[in-house]
Amino acid sequence: MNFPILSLIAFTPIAGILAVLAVPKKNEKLIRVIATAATGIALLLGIGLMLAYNYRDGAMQFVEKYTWIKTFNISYHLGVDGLSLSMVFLTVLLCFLACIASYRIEGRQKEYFVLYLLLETGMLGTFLALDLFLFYVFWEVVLVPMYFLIGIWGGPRKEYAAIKFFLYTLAGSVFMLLGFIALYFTSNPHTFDILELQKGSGGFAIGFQQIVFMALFLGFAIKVPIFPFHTWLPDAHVEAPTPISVLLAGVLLKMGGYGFFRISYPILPEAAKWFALPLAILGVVNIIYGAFVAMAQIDFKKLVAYSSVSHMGFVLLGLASMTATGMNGALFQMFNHGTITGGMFLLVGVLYDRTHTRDLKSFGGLGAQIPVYAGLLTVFTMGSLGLPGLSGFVSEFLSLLGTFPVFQVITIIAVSGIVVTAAYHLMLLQRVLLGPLNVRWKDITEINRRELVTLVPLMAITLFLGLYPISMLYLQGPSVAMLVEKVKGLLV
Amino acid sequence: MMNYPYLIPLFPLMAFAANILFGKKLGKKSALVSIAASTASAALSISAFVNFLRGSVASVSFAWLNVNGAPVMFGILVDQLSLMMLLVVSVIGTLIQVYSTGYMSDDKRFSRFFAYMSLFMFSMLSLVLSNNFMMIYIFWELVGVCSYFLISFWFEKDSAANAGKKAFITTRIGDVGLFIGLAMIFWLSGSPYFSDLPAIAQNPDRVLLTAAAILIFCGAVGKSAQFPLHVWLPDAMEGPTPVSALIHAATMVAAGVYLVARCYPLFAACPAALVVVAYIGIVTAFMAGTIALVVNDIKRILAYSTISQLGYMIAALGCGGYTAGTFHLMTHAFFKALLFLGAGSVIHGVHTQDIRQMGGIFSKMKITAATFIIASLAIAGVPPLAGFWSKDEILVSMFASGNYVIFGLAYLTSIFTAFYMFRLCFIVFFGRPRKADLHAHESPAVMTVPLMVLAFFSIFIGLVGSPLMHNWFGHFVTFGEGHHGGAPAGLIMGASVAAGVIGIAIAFALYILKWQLVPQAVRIRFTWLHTLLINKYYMDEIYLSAIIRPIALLSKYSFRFDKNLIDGVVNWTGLFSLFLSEVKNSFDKHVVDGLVNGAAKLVDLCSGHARRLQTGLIQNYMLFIIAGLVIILFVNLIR
Amino acid sequence: MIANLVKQILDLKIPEWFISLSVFYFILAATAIAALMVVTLKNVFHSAVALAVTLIGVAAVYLYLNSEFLAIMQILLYVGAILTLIIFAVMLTAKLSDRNIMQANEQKLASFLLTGALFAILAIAIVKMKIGEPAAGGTVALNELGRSFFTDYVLPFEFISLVLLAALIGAVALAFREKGDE
Amino acid sequence: MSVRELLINSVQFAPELFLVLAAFAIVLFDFLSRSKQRDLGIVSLIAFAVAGGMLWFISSHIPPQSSVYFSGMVTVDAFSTAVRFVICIVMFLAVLLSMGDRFHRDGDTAEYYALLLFMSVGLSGLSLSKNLLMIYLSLELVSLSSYILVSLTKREFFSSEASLKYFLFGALSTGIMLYGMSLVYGLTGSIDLDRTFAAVAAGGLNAGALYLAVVLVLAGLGFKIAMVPFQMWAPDVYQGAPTPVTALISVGPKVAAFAVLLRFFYKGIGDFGMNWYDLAGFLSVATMTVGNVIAVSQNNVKRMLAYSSIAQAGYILIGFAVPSALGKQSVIIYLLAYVFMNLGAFALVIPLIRAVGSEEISDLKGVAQKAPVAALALTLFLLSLAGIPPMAGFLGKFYIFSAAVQGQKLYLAVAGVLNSVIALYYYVRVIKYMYLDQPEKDLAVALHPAIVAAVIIAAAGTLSIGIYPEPFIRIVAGAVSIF
Amino acid sequence: MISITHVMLFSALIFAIGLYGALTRRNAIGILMSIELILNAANINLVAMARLWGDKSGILFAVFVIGTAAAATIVGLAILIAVYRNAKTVYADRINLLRW
Repeated sequence: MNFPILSLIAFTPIAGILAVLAVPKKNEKLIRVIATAATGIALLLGIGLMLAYNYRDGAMQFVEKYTWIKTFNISYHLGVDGLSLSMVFLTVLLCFLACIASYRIEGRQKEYFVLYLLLETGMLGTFLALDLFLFYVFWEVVLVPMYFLIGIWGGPRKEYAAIKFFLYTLAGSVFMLLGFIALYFTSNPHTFDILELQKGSGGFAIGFQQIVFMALFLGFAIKVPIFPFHTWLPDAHVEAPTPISVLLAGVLLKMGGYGFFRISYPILPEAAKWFALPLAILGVVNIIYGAFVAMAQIDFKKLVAYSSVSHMGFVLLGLASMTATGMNGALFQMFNHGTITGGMFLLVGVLYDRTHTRDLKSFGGLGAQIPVYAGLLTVFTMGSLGLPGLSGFVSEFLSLLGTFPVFQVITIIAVSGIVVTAAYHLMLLQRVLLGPLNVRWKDITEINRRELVTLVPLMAITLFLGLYPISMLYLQGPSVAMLVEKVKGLLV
Repeated sequence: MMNYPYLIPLFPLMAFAANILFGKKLGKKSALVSIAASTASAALSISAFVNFLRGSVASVSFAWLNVNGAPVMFGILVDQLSLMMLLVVSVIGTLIQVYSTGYMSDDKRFSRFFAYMSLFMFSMLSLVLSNNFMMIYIFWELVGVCSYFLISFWFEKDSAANAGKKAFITTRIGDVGLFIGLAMIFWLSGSPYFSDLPAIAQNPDRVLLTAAAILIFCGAVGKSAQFPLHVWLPDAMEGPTPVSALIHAATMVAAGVYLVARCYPLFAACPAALVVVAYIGIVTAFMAGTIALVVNDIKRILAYSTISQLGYMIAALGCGGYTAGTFHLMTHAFFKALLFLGAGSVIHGVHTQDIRQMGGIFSKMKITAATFIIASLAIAGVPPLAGFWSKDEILVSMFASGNYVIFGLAYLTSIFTAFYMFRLCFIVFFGRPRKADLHAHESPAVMTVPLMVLAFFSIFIGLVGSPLMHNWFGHFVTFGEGHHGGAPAGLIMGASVAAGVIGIAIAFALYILKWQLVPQAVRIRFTWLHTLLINKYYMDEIYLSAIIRPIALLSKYSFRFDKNLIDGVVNWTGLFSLFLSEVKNSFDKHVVDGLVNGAAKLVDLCSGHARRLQTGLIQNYMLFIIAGLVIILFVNLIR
Repeated sequence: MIANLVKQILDLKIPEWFISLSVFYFILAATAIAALMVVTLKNVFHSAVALAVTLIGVAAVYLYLNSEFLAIMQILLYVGAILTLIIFAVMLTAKLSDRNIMQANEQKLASFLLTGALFAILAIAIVKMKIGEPAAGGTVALNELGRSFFTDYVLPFEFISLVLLAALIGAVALAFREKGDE
Repeated sequence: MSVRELLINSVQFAPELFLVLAAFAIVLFDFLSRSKQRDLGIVSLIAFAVAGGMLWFISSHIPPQSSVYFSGMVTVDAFSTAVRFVICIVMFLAVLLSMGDRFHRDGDTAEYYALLLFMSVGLSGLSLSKNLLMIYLSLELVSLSSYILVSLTKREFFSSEASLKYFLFGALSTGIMLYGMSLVYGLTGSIDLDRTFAAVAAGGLNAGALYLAVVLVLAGLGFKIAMVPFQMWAPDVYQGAPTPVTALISVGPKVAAFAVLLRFFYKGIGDFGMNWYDLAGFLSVATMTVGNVIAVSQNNVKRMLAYSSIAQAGYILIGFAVPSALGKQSVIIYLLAYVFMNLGAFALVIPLIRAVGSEEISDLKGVAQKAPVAALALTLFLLSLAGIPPMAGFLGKFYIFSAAVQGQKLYLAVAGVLNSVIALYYYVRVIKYMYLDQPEKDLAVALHPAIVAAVIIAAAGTLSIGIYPEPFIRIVAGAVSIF
Repeated sequence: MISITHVMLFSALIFAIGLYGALTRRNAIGILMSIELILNAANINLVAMARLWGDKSGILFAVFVIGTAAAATIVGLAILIAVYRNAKTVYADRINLLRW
C-alpha cells in the first residue's frame, strides 16, 4: 500500500476542525488562519495529486482499500480516476477560495469554520469513495453542515431555504440508498464495491436496472438539480452566504452529475441507454427553462442560481448522448460550471457587501465606477454565456456536438437556448455595469485585494481551459473512454 | 523574407493584454501599442502575401480539443482568400486606429478603447486565418463580443448599451444556425477542416448537405446583417465612429461574406442553398437601399448602405459570382471605411449626426469633403474608381447566372445607392448651413491622413480586378468559374455607369437645383411609402411584438410557473388546504405555519388532523385499539 | 285428575345430568347477567355487588370444570381481597351527586357494535375450533398442584412474589405520600 | 430439584438475583436510615454495573449447562444474554438520567430505585422467558413497576393522569393478551413455547383461531412497543411522566417486548400456514406513518419524542415483516441504536427543559449559543434518530431497508424512506430552534455530572455503532442465529 | 358432561361484556371492574382448556393470574386515589389534560 494521499486530502479538514475546536471562540483571527491553512493544505495536496496522477491511464489510481464492515462486504475504498480527479481538484480549490471569502462572515465564526471544514470532508469523500456505502455516508455528511451553514448564516428566509434543501436532498438520497441496497443484493457475490459492480454490470436484468436507475436518479436528479426537482436550488442559493453559495453551486451540484458518471452509467448501462432520451429531454428542458426563468429574475443571485439550472442541462445532455464527446463535454461542463458560477457568486457577494442589495434594478453604470470589478464580472458573465475562448464554451460545445448525432432535434432546441442565455447575461451586465450611474453608488469602493485573490485563480483557470481545453481532456479522456466503452454508446 | 503568418494575430493580442492590464499606466501610449501591433500584423500580412506569391506557405497546428476521439488541430489556412482578407483587415485596421487617436483623444476610457480594438484585430485576423469550422466559430463569437463591447463603449448612454445588447443577441440567433450547421458537418464527415470541404460536398445526402449549408449561411446572415437579422447594424452606430468604420463597415460584417466564400465548395454543391443565398442577399440589398433613401442620420445612412452593399456581395456569391463577391468585399472595405471615417470627421467637426442640420461645410473641411466625395463616387460605381469594377463584376455575374429578377433589383439598387450617397454629399457639403451655430472645422492630421490613404485605395484598388490589369484579382481569388462568357460584359458595364450617373443626377437635381421632380399630388399619394421606409419596414416593431415581448412574457410566466406550480408540487394541495382552513379556522396555524412546500403542507395537514385522534380520553384510546383489532381480524377473515 | 297429574310430575325421574346441566346453564346465564349489570348499573356500588355475584358464578363454573382449588382461590382472593379493595375505593371516592349523573360515556353505540363484532369473531373462531370431549379423568390432584408451586413452577412463584412486592412498595409509596408532603 | 441443581441453575441468573437483592437492600437501607438520595442512585448504578459485569463474565466463562432452566420456564442462549446486556445498559443510563433530574428530591427515592431494579428483573425475565406464563408474569412485573414509576412525582397532576391512563390502557391490553394466551393454550395444549411450536408445526390447527389468538397476544406486546393501534397511550404518558421515566419506558419495555415478539413468533408459533409477515408489514407502515405524521405538528418536546418513538417502533417492525436472518438482525441492531440515541436525546432534554422552564420546542430558541455542548449532543442524537450517517441510527435504517429490499418487500422500503424524510422535518425543527434562532432570554443550562456521563455513554454508543459497527453486528448475528 | 365449547362461548361473552364496560364506564373504578371481568374470561378459558387437555398448567396459570390481578388492583387503586387527590374526580373522561 502506497502513501495514502487520498485519505490525507479527505481528512485534512477534519484535522483542521480539531485545531479550530481547540481555539477559544474569541480568537477569530486564529480560527480563520487555521481554517485557511487546512483548506490550503488540502489544495496543495490536491495539486500534488494532479502532478502525481498518471494521465495515460484511465483506471483507478492511488487506491486505498481497507475492510470496514465485513458482514456486508463494505470497505473503506478510495481512488481517483479521470472522472473524479477534476472534481476533487475543483473541490479543494473552491474550498480554499471560499474559505478566504468567508472572512467576512459575521458572528459565530468558530462554528462556521468547523461546519465549513466538515462540509469539505464530506464533499471530498463523495468524490473519492469507491464503495457505495461509503459514498452514501459522505453524501449525507454533506447535508448536515450545509443545513447549518445556510440556516445560521443565511439571508432573511434562511430557515425555509435550509430545511427545504435538507428535506429535498434527503428525500432523493434515501431512494438512492434503496437503489444501492438493491444493487448489493442482486450482485453476486453481494458487494457495495463500485468497481466490482461495474465488472458484473452485464449481469443485471434490464427491468431491475430500470428500477434501480430510477431510484438513483431521484437522488442524483435532486442534487443536479434536474427539472422539476430544482426548486430547492434558487432558495438555497439565494439565502446562503456567499462562500456557501459558491460551494453549493460549485461542488454540491456536481455530486449529482458525478453520481451518474460513477454509479448509474457504468453499473446500469442498459437502463442508462433506455433512459437516454428522457434524460436528454430533461436536459434540454433544464437548459431552456432555466434560461427563461433566469431572464425573469431581478435578484442578482437568483439569476445566477437559475443560470446554474440551465448550465447543468448541458451535463445531462452530454450524459444522455453516451458518446465520448458528449460525456467528455458533460464532465468538463461540471468543472467549468464550478469555476465560472463559483466566480459569479463571489462577484455577487462582492457587490452585496458594498451595496447590501441584490436588486438588479437598483444598480446601473457601475462599469465606470469600479472598472476592475466590471472587468471581472464581464469575464465571468461571458464565460457563463459560453463565449469561446473561455472554458464554458468548450464544454457546452462538446456536449452539444456529442449529442447532435444522437438526438438532432433536441440538440437544435438546446442550441437555440444559447440565444436566451446570451440575452439574460447581457441584461445582467447592462443592469449592473452599463447605463447611467445610480447616484446611490457614487462612493462605491473598488474590489479589494482579498476578493481579487479569490477571483483571479478562477478566472485564470477559466481562461486557460478556454484557450487550451485539450489539457482537460488529457486528464479525463482515458477514463471517459473506458466508461463509454463500458456503456457501449449508441454512437461512437 | 520572414514568413510567420501565425504571428499575425498574436501582435494585437499582446497589445490587448498590455492595454487591459496596464492601461492606466500607459495612458495615451496605449494607442501607440495598438497601432504598432497592427502595423506589425500588416507587415507580416504583406510578407505572407509575398511569400505566397513565391509559392511558400507556412503552416502551424496544435491539438486543441478531442472530438469523437480524434484531435482537432488548430492551425492556419493561408490561401488567396485569407490573404486578401488579412491585407484588408490589417491595413484598414491600422489606418483606423491611427485615425482613432485623434477621434477618441478626449475619451476617459482611451486605453480601454484601444484594448478592445486590438482584441478585435486579434479576433478578426484569427477568424480569417482559421482552418476549420470550430476555430472560425470561436473567433466568430469573439469578434461578436468585441463588437458588443465597442458598440456599448459609451455605456453610460442607455441607447448604446441597448444597441450593443441587440447586436450581440441578434447575431447570436444566426450563430445558432451556424452552430447547428457545423455540428451537421461534423456529423456528416467527422472533419471540421475547410480543406476537406470538397470531399464533404460529395456526400450523397443532398438534403442534409443543403440544410447544413443554409444553416451555416444563417451565421452569415446574422454577422453580415442580412435580412431578416439586419436590424442590429443601424443601431450599432451608437458606437464610436471608428468602430463603425472598422467593424460595422469594413471588416467584421464582411465576415459573413467571407464565411460563405470560405464554404463555397459546399454551397456550390447545393444549388438550392445558393438560391437562398442569392435571394436573401438581393432582398437585403434592395430593402436597405430603399431605407437609406429617407434616413437623415449620417451614420445610419451609411449603415443602411453597408447592409445594402453586403446584400450585394451575398447575392453575388449566391449567383455564382465568387470572384465578384469577394472583390466587392475588398473594394467596399476601403471606400466604406473611408466614408465612415469621413462621416466621423464631419461629426467631430460639427457635433451632430443629423444631416438636416449640416450644410455647406465643404469649404471648412476640405480634405474630409474631398475624400468623402471620392468614396461616394466609388460606391456609386463611377469609373474608374474601385467600386465601379467590383460592382460591374457583380452585375455581370448576376446576369450570367440568368436570374434576371435579381439582376433587375440589383441594378435598381445601384441607382438608389448613387442617389442616396449624393443626397448625403449634397446636403452635407454644399448649400448653406442649415443651422446657424455650426462651427465646423477641419480635423487634425492624424484623422485626415488616414482619410487620404484610404481615398487613394478607393481610387486605385479596383484596378487589380480590372481589365486594365488583366483581371489579376479574378485569377488570384477564384473558384474556377472562369470568365462569364455568356454575358454582354460591355453592355452591362455601360449600364452600370449609367445607373451611377442617373442616381447622381437625380440627387443633383433635387438637392442642388432644388427641382420638384415629383408633383405634389403624387408625393401625397405615396406618403405611406415614405412612412414605411422611415420606419424601416417596421422590422423592429415586428420583432418587438412578435418575438421579444412573447419571450419576455414566456420568461415571466416560466418564473411564475416555477414559483407557484412546481414549487407547490401539486396545486390542488394548496387549494385543498385553503379550503380546509376556511372550514376550520383553528387549522390556520398548522396550515400556514412553517411549511416547506405542498407535500409538507399535506403532511402537516394530516398531522394536524391526526393528532386530534389523541383526544386525551382514555376510553377513546381503548375504543381505538378495539377498532384496530376488529379491523385486523376482519381483514384476515375476508382474506 | 289434576292431583294425579301433579303427582305424576312429581314422580318423574329427572336424570341427574339434566339437573346438573340445567343448573350449569342457569349459572352461566346468571353470571352473564350479573356481568352485564356490572357494566351497566348506574350505581358503582351496585356494580361492585354485581361483580361479586359474577365472580362467585365464575367460581361455580370452575367447580363444574373440576377445579375446586381454583374455585376456592377465586372466592378467597378475588371476592375476599380484590373485591373488598374495590368496594373500599368506591366508598372512598363516592359522592352523593354521582348517583344521578351518567355512568356511561357517549361512545356506547360504537363500543356496543365493536364489542359485538369482536364477540362474533371470537364465537365463530371458537365454534370452528371444533373442540372435542375433554380427556377422561382430566382432573389434577390438589396436592400435585401444590407441589408444582415448589417444583416446576418455582420460578413463576418467585416472580409473582416479586410482582406483589413491587405492587406493595409502589402502593405504599403512592398512598403514604400525603403525610410527608402536606 | 436438588439444592445442587438449584445452585447450578441459579448461577446463570446471578445478575437478576443480584438485582433483586440490591432492591431489597435499598428498601431496607431506606427504611433503616434517612440518608441522602444520591447514595441510593449510586447504589443502583453500581448494582446495574455489577449485574452487567456478572452477565459479561458468566456469558463468556460459564457456558450454560442446558438450554432450558426451571423446568423449561426460561432459556439461556446468546439471544437472551445479548438482550439482558442491552437491558443492563438501558437501566444504567436510566439511573444516570434519574440522578440528573431533580424530581426525586422530595423523597421516595428508595421506592423509585427499588422499582427500577424490579423492573429490570422483569425486563430480563421477558428476554429469558420460554413460557407464556413467564412472559405474562414478567410483563406484569414490568408494567406494574412502570405504572408506579410514572406516578411517583406526587403532586404533579400530569404525572398521575399519565399514570392512570397508562394503567387502564395497560390493564386492558394485558387482559386482551391474556385471553389470547388462553386461546393459544387451548389450541396447542401447552404454554411452553417449544411445545406450542411443535403443535403448530404438526398442523391440523384451525388457522383462523390461531390467527385470532396470535393477534390478541400481539395486543399486550404491541402495547409495550407502542405499535399501532396500541400506541394511543404513549404520547400522553410520555408527556406526563417524569422525564427520566419517560426515557426509560420509551426504551426498556420496547427492547424486551421486541425480544419476546421475536421469540414468540419464531420459536413459539412459526410461520406454518399462517403468514403473519404481511400483518407485521401492514402494522409497521401504519405505525411509522402515524408516528411521523402526527409528530410533525407537536410542540411539546416530550410528546414529539413520544411520536418519534412510535415511528421508530414502526421502522423496527419492518425487520419483523421479513422472514430472513437479516430481518431479525435488523430488529436487534436497530434496537441497539435506538437505545443509545433515544436515551441520549432524553438525557439532554432533561436539563434543557429544566433550564428553559418549559417543554415547548419553540422555547428552545438559541440554546446552542448558551449551551453549545448540550445542543451539539442533542443534535447528534436527533440526527441519529433521523438516520443520518455516520450515526447509529443510520446503520439501523440501513439494516432495516436492506432487510426489506432483500425480502422483496419494496412497499416497506419505500414507506420507510418516505417516512424518514417526514421524520427529518420534525427532528430538524428542534435543531432549527436551537441553532438558527437567536436566544430570547438568558438561560443557564446546568449539566449534572450524571447527565454528562449518560450523554457520553450514549454518544459513544451512537457513534461507535455508526462508525465501526462490525463487532456489534457480529454479536447481534450470533444472538439471532438461534432463530 | 358439560360442553367445553359452551364454556368458551360463555367466556367470550364475559370478555365482550368486560370490554364493553371498559369502553363505556365513566368511573375509573368501573373500568377497573370491567377489566376484572376480562381477566376472569381469560381464566375461565384457561381452566376449561386445562380440563380439555387434562393438563395442570392452565389451572396454575389461572392461579397466577388471580395473584397478579390482586397486585394490579392494588396498584390501580393506589393510582386512582392519587388521581382523585389531585383532580377530585374518578371520571375517566374528566381526566384529559394530556392530549393532542
